[in-house]
Amino acid sequence: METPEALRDRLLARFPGASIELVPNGSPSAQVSFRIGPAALREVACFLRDDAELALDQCSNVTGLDVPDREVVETVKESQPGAPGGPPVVTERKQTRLQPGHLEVVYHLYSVARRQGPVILRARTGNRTDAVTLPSLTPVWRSCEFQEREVFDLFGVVFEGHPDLRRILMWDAFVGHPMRKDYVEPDDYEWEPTPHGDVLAKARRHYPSAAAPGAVQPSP
Amino acid sequence: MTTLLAVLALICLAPAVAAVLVRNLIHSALLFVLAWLGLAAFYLALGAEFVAFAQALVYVGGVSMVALFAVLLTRPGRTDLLPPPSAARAVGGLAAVSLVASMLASSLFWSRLPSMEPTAPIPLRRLGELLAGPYLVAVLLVGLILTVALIGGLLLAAPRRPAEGADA
Amino acid sequence: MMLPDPAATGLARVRKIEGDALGLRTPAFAPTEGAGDLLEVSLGPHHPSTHGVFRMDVVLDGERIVRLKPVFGYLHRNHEKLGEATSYLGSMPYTDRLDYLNSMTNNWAYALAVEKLAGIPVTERAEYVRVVLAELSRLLNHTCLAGFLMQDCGCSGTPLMYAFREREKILDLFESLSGSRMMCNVQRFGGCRVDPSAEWLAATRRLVDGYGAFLDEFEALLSGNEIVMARTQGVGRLPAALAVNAGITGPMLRASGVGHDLRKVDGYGVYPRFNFRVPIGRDGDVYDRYMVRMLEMRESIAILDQALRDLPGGPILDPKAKQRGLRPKAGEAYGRIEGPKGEIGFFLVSDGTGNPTRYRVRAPSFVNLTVLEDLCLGHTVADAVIILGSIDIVLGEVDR
Amino acid sequence: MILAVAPASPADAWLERAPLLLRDALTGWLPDALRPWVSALLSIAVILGVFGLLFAYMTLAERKLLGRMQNRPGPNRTGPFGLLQPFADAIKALTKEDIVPRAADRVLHFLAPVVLVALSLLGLAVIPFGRNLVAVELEAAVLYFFAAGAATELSIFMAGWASRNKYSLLAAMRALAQLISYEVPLLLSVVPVVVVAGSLSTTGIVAAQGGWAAGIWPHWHALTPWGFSAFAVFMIAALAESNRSPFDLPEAESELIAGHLTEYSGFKYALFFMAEYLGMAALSAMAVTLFLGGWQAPLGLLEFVPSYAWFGVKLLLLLLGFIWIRATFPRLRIDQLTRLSWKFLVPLALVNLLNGGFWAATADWSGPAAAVRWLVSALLVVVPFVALARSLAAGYGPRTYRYAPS
Amino acid sequence: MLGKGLLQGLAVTAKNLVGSYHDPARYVTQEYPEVPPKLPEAYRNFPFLVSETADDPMGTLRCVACQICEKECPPQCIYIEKSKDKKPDATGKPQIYPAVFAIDTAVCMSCQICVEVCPFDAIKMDQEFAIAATDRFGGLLLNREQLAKPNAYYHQIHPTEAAEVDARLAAERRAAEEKARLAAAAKAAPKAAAPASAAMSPTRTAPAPTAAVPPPAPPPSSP
Repeated sequence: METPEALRDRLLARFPGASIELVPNGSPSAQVSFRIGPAALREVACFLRDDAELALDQCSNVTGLDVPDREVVETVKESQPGAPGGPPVVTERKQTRLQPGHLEVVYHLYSVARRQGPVILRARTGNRTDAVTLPSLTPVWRSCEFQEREVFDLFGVVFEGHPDLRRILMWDAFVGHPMRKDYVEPDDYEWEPTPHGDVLAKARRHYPSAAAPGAVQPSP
Repeated sequence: MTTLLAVLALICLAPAVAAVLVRNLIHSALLFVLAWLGLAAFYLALGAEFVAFAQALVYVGGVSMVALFAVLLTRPGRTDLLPPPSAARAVGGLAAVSLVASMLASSLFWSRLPSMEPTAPIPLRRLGELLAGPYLVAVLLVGLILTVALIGGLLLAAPRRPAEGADA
Repeated sequence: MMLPDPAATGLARVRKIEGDALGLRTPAFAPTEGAGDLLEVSLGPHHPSTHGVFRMDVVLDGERIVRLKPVFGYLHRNHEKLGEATSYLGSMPYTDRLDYLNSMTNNWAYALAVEKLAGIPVTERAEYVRVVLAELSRLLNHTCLAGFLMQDCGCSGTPLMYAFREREKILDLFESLSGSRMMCNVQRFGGCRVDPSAEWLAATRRLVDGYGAFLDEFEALLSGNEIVMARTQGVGRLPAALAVNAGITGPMLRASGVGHDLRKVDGYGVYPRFNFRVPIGRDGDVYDRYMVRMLEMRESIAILDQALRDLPGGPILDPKAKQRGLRPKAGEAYGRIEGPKGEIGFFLVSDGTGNPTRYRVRAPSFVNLTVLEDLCLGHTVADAVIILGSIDIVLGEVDR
Repeated sequence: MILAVAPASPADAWLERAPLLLRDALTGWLPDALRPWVSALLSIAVILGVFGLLFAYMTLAERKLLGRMQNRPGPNRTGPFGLLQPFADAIKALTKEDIVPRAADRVLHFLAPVVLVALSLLGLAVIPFGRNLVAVELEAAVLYFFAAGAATELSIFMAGWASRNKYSLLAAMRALAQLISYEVPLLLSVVPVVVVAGSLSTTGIVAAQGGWAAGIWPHWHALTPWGFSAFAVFMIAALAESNRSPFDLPEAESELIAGHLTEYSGFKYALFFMAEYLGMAALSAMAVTLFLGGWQAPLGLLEFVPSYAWFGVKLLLLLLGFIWIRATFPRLRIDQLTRLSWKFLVPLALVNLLNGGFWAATADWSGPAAAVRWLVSALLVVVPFVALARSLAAGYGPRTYRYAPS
Repeated sequence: MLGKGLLQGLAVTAKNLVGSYHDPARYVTQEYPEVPPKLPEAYRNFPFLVSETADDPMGTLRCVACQICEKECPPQCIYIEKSKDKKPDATGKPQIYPAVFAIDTAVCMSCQICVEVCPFDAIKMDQEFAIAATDRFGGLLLNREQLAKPNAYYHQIHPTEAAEVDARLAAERRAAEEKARLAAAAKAAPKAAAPASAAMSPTRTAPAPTAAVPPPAPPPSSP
């Protein structure tokens, strides 16, 4: 199997317009992935599947990732004009910048025919609120049908071109996407009040009987 | 003996009349079955065991099924059949009465009534030889008619869903 | 003896998916004109033959299925969010609850993924013990499947009881090793938590020696049985191209004629040291899936023989290997093994803290269900039940 | 074994005449006019008692044998070895609430199980349990038996229709299709027996099977080639008629729901259950009468054993066969089931009709001619069987599997 | 020939029917209440706290409320509150003890992670599986008193494992005393050099304030 860099250059040669970049992987597994712009995603996927040398005919795994907004603290160097004729005074100022988060979908592709892989594709959505559509790869690999529905159900990524995009694990009337980092559990969610710690506090609010004498009172 | 036959006659007539009057079609089909059983009882009373059991086997076993299936499959699903206008009912009633009267008259006056006493029952083996001997042609004819009816039924049912192939 | 080939009956409905280059959608079946009323039936979620809380919304045209939508999620515990809220070691007992028939292979897949993520070496003895435990779990799973499948075909419990009689022996082995029959929680990062004793290995040797006889008796009862052949041959045929494209893995893929077995393809653990064969089918119908699993069990017995014969000494777990406070460097890894139901994989993304930021389980039952509708279209309800049985799903893994 | 001086003929051995002596003792003091009525009532009571108990302990035997075949004990908690289990089940059935759906047609809903049980009991009237132990001596007894049996479809239709539930009506239709499909081979397989025995009365047929060729080979119909084929067809059809194992489609879990019995609970459900077992026992009793020589002893030497004992042994063996088959075979699909009847059993029974006719025509062949007679009869069975089997099982068979190139 | 497979099947069930009467391998039912199940030694169910002696369980609990198990327990079903005062443990060293130690057996899945991570062998897995309670909240929440069981009981249910643990603890205790004695000797030596006018007479095992016994390095995994 050719090295990731060689594959990226081949892809760039093949699809000049598309934005294809390598994403390094810090862990010893060294499974490098390719971030591909949503526009050319389906063409690149079809190419990877039909290319004789790669023959990636099995999309084994489709995963959703939620990268939330992040406070990035940067030290900004500013130079004010110092004393006249003297060197400018360089001051460092900490500035917090909000890096907007995004939703990401990771495809692990393998070749059953040539027994090689994985080639990992990543696609990012615009942001986490309104621009959350990505092209669906179900027409290319049918194995993505249920897995993309699960990413839609738990993360909220809308797959354009999916034959049957509905919630798959949650019931249809469910509101929200539970796997997002900022998902807040509904408060009156029916659960088993175990009498200790914060669960006990929550239990007291909703199940006064749970704080009955039988339950253990945390010592004062 | 005659009291027995009178009772059996009632057993035949009562369900038949009820079958006509009752509103639910399925109930009337089932009441017919009772009427046929009454007929079988008649044959038994007259000592013709073979005919009685044949009647029970064929009619209660087979024909009742055909009647019920027919009722189920053809009924457009409306159970509340509107009573026909009174004029039509009168004409219908008149026709029925005249038909029954004419049949009764012919059998009572013109042909000699057989004696009421049951004749010695024909032994079964003799009955078999009769059927296989002189009446063989009649038996084969009846068989032929039934087969034709069977195939006709199949052809009628088949075209509606040719694509079904060898469906049950 | 069988319905004529469903496609040839003129009942055709092509479910259009635009842009489908390969046209891999098998022609589904449209209700014929004048088909009379279609009967909407939902089988499950507590239907006796759906292997757990699983529902199939079926539209029947007379006897024939023209649409089948699987509905599940009744057992969804959001296993992956739990993974993010628990430490790496803490997630290990949760993996027992994924495919609750094979906790050994679930643990191994998770351990393999973490070892790949953090680059932890595995001791030699542990690799062999993992192979022994995984193959025992494969025997257990395929035996159970054969029992459940024949129960769906209508045998009143006999094959199921024979299967469970053998399963009990394997569960006793797991219990005497790990302390629990089904929730074993045995694998650790770099080895196993417990070291099998000599009498445990002797007991395993006895089980393996006796297993061939059980398989022969089971096959004598069922494989040659004309009614079983009539009910399962030609039912739920899965073409090889669709199988690969739909990401089907495990015995279901091999029954369609594709010889893809991760033990040979990836060669993880010490599998390359054993010689065993990978049985493949020809038609990819329910009978092939049943027979491929029976043959696979015989191969597992061969592997167990070799693994038990040359099980090395040495430590089962490197004492210095970090379990509790494991903090792998930031990065991601996807590790997968050949579980009894197919490729079970874990995709872990770590940001250097004690908890993974993303803990994704690639469950074989979940992906294998993608083609359930394609297999069932044109068949009767009784066939759909058997086809579902032959896919071998466990709802703990499907719903996570 | 000290055997009192062998009685002149087995007929008047003390044990043999015991039931008749008992009857005469009970009805002896009655005025003559009443005697036939009371003895009729007595025989009804005996039949109900014997077959009622047989039903009770058949359910227990089924669960115990099924258990033992599956390496488990079966019920053994109620009474010693579970012997009180049937009564426990009866009490449970009686105390269970009997729910009748509101929209149900109450009359038919109640009538269906009653009719079914009545009909399956009617058939037992003509079965000769012992040398002269037959409740009703009829000349056309076989026809009577099947006339009574034919009406069971009616009650299944009533059950399906009266429940006012779309699925149970659908399931009733399938059950009817199965019953009607298997009524034909059932009757056809009986005709050669009547042709050979030359009479429709059950006692006549059992008498025709008396005697032993060369002292050891009884003249039972099942031991002749055509008789064995007819017996096999009869038993397969009997399995289907009483909804037993490979054909228990109506109660299959993989079906939509519990067939036409969905809306039944409590005692009515138990009645259906009882009717199934009585139907099975009646058909087995008729099979014993027609093919296994009724109450005839298998060997001349064994004549000292009373005739009704032989009948009981044969009946039990057949019923255990039913259970054995239930423990082993999976279920056939509805279309395979009807195809098996119309494309395998009916043709086989028709050819067997010819075979029976040939057997009856050549009754007087002896010596080498008898051997030829047996050979021809055997051929008339084997050849159609192989031909039909090949066409039935076309496209099925064990497969050989290859291994992936590693 | 059609039917050969069916006859083979019948033969198998017949063999099992006959076998179930004489061959124990074909009659596997153990009738539970009458026949007690023989549990393997490694069998584990809910955890219990180990106390050195049976007569004073609260006094001799091995647990030092270090709360490692509370943090590591996947379903978070252990609830510990440290005591304010200290009490001497088996080796005589004053240690904190848990004022409240509750395990919610409704949540616990007996995965024995707590046993694995406990550095003091204070919590082990029990073998008692027939547990019933009438109340879902209080009834299944076992507090300290209900959880504590003597070491003798531990020896009874997990003999080999208990033996290993005791051997290791004894070795550690010996090492601790050895170090304490050495420290005492080292402290006593310079005094011996100086005129022996110090008032303090060395007590038998004076608490060694300086060379405090380093808390034993947490052994990562005990079987």
